[in-house]
Amino acid sequence: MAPAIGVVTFPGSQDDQDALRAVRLSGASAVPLWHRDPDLHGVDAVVLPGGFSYGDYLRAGAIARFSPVMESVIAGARDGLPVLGICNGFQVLCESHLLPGALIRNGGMLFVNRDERLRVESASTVWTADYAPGQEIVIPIKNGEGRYTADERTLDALEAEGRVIARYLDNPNGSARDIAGIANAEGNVVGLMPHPEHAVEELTGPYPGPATDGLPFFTSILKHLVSVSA
Amino acid sequence: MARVVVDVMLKPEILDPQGQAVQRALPRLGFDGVVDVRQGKRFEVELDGPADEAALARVREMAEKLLANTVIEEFDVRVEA
Amino acid sequence: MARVVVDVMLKPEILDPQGQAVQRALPRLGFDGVVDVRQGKRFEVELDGPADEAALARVREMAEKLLANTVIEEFDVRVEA
Amino acid sequence: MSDPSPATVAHTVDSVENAAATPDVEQPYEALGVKPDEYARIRDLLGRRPTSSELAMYSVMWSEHCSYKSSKIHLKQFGEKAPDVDFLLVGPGENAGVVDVGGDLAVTFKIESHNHPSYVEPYQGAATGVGGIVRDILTMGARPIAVMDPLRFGPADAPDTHRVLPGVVRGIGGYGNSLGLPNIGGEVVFDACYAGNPLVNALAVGVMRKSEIKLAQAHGPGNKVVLFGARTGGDGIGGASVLASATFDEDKPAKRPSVQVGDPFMEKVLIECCLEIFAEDLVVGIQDLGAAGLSCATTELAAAGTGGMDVQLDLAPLRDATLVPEEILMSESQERMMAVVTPANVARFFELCEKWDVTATVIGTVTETGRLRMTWHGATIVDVDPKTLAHQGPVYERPYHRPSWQDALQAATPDTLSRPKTGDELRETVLKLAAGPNLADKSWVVQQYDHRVRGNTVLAHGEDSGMLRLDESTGLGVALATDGNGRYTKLDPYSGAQLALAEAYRNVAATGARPLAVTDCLNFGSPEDPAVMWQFAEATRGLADACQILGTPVTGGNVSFYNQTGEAAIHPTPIVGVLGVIDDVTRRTRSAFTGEGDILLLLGDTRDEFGGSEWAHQVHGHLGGLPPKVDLERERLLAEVLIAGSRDGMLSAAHDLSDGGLIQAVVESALRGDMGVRIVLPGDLDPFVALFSESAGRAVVALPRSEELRFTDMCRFRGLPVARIGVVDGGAVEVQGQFSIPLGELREAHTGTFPALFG
Ligand SMILES: Nc1ncnc2c1ncn2[C@@H]1O[C@H](COP(=O)(O)OP(=O)(O)O)[C@@H](O)[C@H]1O
Ligand SMILES: [Mg+2]
Repeated sequence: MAPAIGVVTFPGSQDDQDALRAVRLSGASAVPLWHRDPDLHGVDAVVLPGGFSYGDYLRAGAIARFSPVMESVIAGARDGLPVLGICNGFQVLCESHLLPGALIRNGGMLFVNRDERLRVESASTVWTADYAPGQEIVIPIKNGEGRYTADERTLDALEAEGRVIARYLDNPNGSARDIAGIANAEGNVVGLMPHPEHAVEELTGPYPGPATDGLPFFTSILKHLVSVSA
Repeated sequence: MARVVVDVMLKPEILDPQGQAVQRALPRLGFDGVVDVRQGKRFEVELDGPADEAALARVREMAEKLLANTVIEEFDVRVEA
Repeated sequence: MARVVVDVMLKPEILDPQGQAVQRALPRLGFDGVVDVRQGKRFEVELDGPADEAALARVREMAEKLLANTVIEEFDVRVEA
Repeated sequence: MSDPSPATVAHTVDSVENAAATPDVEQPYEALGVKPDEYARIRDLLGRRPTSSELAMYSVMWSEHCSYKSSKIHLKQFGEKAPDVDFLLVGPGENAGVVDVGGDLAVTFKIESHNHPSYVEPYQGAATGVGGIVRDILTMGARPIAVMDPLRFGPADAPDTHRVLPGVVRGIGGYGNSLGLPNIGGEVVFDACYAGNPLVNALAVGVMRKSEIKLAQAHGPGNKVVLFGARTGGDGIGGASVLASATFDEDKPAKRPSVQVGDPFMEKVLIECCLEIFAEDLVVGIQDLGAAGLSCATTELAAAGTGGMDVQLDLAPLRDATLVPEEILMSESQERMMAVVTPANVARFFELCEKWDVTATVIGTVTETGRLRMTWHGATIVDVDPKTLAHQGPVYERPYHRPSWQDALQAATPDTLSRPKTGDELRETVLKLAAGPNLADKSWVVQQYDHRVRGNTVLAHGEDSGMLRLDESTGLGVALATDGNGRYTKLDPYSGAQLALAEAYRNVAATGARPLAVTDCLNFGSPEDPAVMWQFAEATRGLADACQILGTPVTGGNVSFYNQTGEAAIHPTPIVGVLGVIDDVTRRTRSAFTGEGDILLLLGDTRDEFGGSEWAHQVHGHLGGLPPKVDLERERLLAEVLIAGSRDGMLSAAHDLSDGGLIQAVVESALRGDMGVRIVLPGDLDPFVALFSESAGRAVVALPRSEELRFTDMCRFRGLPVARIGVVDGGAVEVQGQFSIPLGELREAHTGTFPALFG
């Protein structure tokens, strides 16, 4: 029985179906989770998908962070449950203080959707183990509030502890230190602004490519879960 | 150096989805007794000169032209105490 | 019925892309003498009860928990004159 | 916020009783846009004067926008001349047409305009335009799966364009992105004629099982009428205040917003909520609240069903408690729907609404009285035959005649314009067109749109059509393209409309999909101007004839009149959307040149045709002569060849030829694939004509040498002219004996324009 990875749907989530598809393609079993239901239905890992939860009206992720399911996700994460927050999910993780810092309006003020070149900085999290450290990959971004910010001390700490997991090669939004994604100290919680679930199929991935550079995020966690359950 | 504050709010008759989202969230967080929430913008404008009438007039013009969308928003300009 | 206002601004040390965008636009529109612009949020919260200390304390809690992200923002709560 | 109590209100509303008792009360019908003869007609339909609420309803339902009174007699042709096809499941008349795309799947799509609101408040106007068309698609029972946005603006360097365009683009992105709908294509075209009258058209497409199609009908006496979604506010009801003040001469109601503000989050949950409701088959009929809000929804549902409905209007949840019945009936508040539900299903219906935090209220009941009755705190304020509102509106045969200036316009051919002759002059012209705002790269715009969400976008911006995968297991998909050239249509409305269809049809085929059906948005000036009405008559006739010949029925669309400032109307601008089907999306053809050494073939005939061309417009600011010749049989043949070439894997790239001609198409494909080309022009053609002519029915394809013979044989066998014009090779676009432009220089010219203008 393949490990189960849950994908939370908040009102206003948009990329939940895509995250579920990516989980399926990686070979894990994909379990939809509902924001009102605190029960995680025994999943081995959780993905908080992209979108505009509650319209992102107050601050991206600010209201979703208080939904019943997040109580369980937060508690689980503190006990080592692997959690990946993509785009809006990353914002939810920051609002929940599972990850430091915050994501603010892009430097250019505009929503930006384009294929972005990234460098994987850390392959030592359960979500990035299938990458080679320093590997350059292409993953789409699509956000209006994707500019990572934190105070210098926090940024230095993230660098020092190797918790910056991916950096932009052409910083699209003024993110501090070109940060595209970070991990918590334990490495089980990862937040990422770009959308790996949109780079998992030749047919629909970045063009001209490479089209499937996002898949390792999902195979990484699958291998990890298989190894721990074995 | 003077600080002028410009508050920009949606006109009362205009739908405010942002304020509504906040208001709907409050009870879930255990806050009752809030009958309405409106969300707007606050600008803090630092002038290099004094905030005299001339300066305020200029800031009002800024608000009119740039800070507020007067088709749906109204604004208020005042000197920060 | 009382109206409480919550102003939320980015902390001074956090850079403010929106404020900067406004500031950059001003000279092009012929407005000089503006040394800094910060953009924040203004919430107008209508309470069904009076704005007594207890109520204000509740609104401060709201701001702390929801209206502001205290990692990057600071807030100010006051009763509207 | 409590409703006024019955006691205080009952005496102030204009009840049916009161109307019967006071036949001679002056009513402000003209302020509502109701003509004296229309008012007289209302009076004898009712056998009394209308109540102010009834008058409000007639005024909106009989408006141009809702009744199509000026366009009806012309739109008829789309039905009369409709090719008989077996795949059309729902035609014009419903919220959107539905076509059978194979398997058990059906697709619904429609285009609509939100021109004027987008001029007044660009962000909200465009945003609510997207919201409205998406609700039409949802109302058919379908899951919305994508949007497109054909746009027209005034001159790119005009100050007002810099107010309108950025707001419109942010609005379309802001709303569509927040709905989780990929934007898979659109147009951005500039012309002085759109200054003050920008065109913001929005197309939405949705998919459903054939068995799940929903219609706007209120069947079954005793069934409940449920209003759900956003609360009703005073949005977009400037007009109603006349009535309100007429009824409430003492205390006039508060100020009403003329601008509607959209709440995409509300619409997103409304979509998911409706889809779960549909999945459990909980509705008998459903209607969105668009223009004319509650008036339109109640009358259309009742008129199309058992025939009667009782509504307790004071039960409608309000955002603004000061609204009076007349205003509630006219309100255009967004994100609202109305459903007809059997009493047995009401409980479950409400459970699902609660699950999604959607406000739902039973406000009425279906009856067999044949009357639409509404009460306000006990007083009957509406008692009408709904058919008189929905179907028996006025029909105008507006006078039309060919404008006096048409001959002069057509006589002013571009033949006299000075043409580039030397290689250097041709080079200059290539760069000038590629950098011109109409042909320049639109990344600055489309990067603000999410084109990936839902994970089924196979082709989007930069390709000839947007393509979506519908079925992950079979690879079944659809392709969509929109086109419309106002300059062509101004020169000759009949063939201009046909060229719009031909181009969209060609674009769909170029990506490998089989064109199936059409939706259209007819953007014109004032129907009261006989010259404009002639343009409209000619354009509809041309489009209907062309649809018949190409076998692509019009399934639905929209008419936008009064796009004019003073006497000056916009160019007549029919925007045509074509939907195509492709059995296996992995067989699609892209436009990028990617195969080093691939052969370039030009398909079709090139003539000396520059009337309304981008060259004449961009280089000489000239508009005159005749548009390119239309040959629909040729278009069909070209499409067959492109589809076969795609299906059999012969083509590595295909790109249709339109604005800017052959060279612009080559430039786009070369830049997209980041590969140069060496072009050797056919000797018999003047280089300028060969490169820049806009002759229709053409495409350029790239294919491996190994496929050349097989493909050219197919063309010759089917009688499609084909000429080898070069190879994919090197790092420049080179036309032998004329000029060579490095890709870098081309890219700079092509991509620099928008950031420089709007960045
Ligand atoms: N240009 C057109 N071509 C074909 N059908 C049209 C056109 N304009 C309007 N229609 C049809 O007339 C009906 C009413 O249009 P409309 O009032 O815009 O519908 P809705 O209010 O649901 O948007 C719709 O079925 C629409 O498809
Ligand atoms: Mg409709």
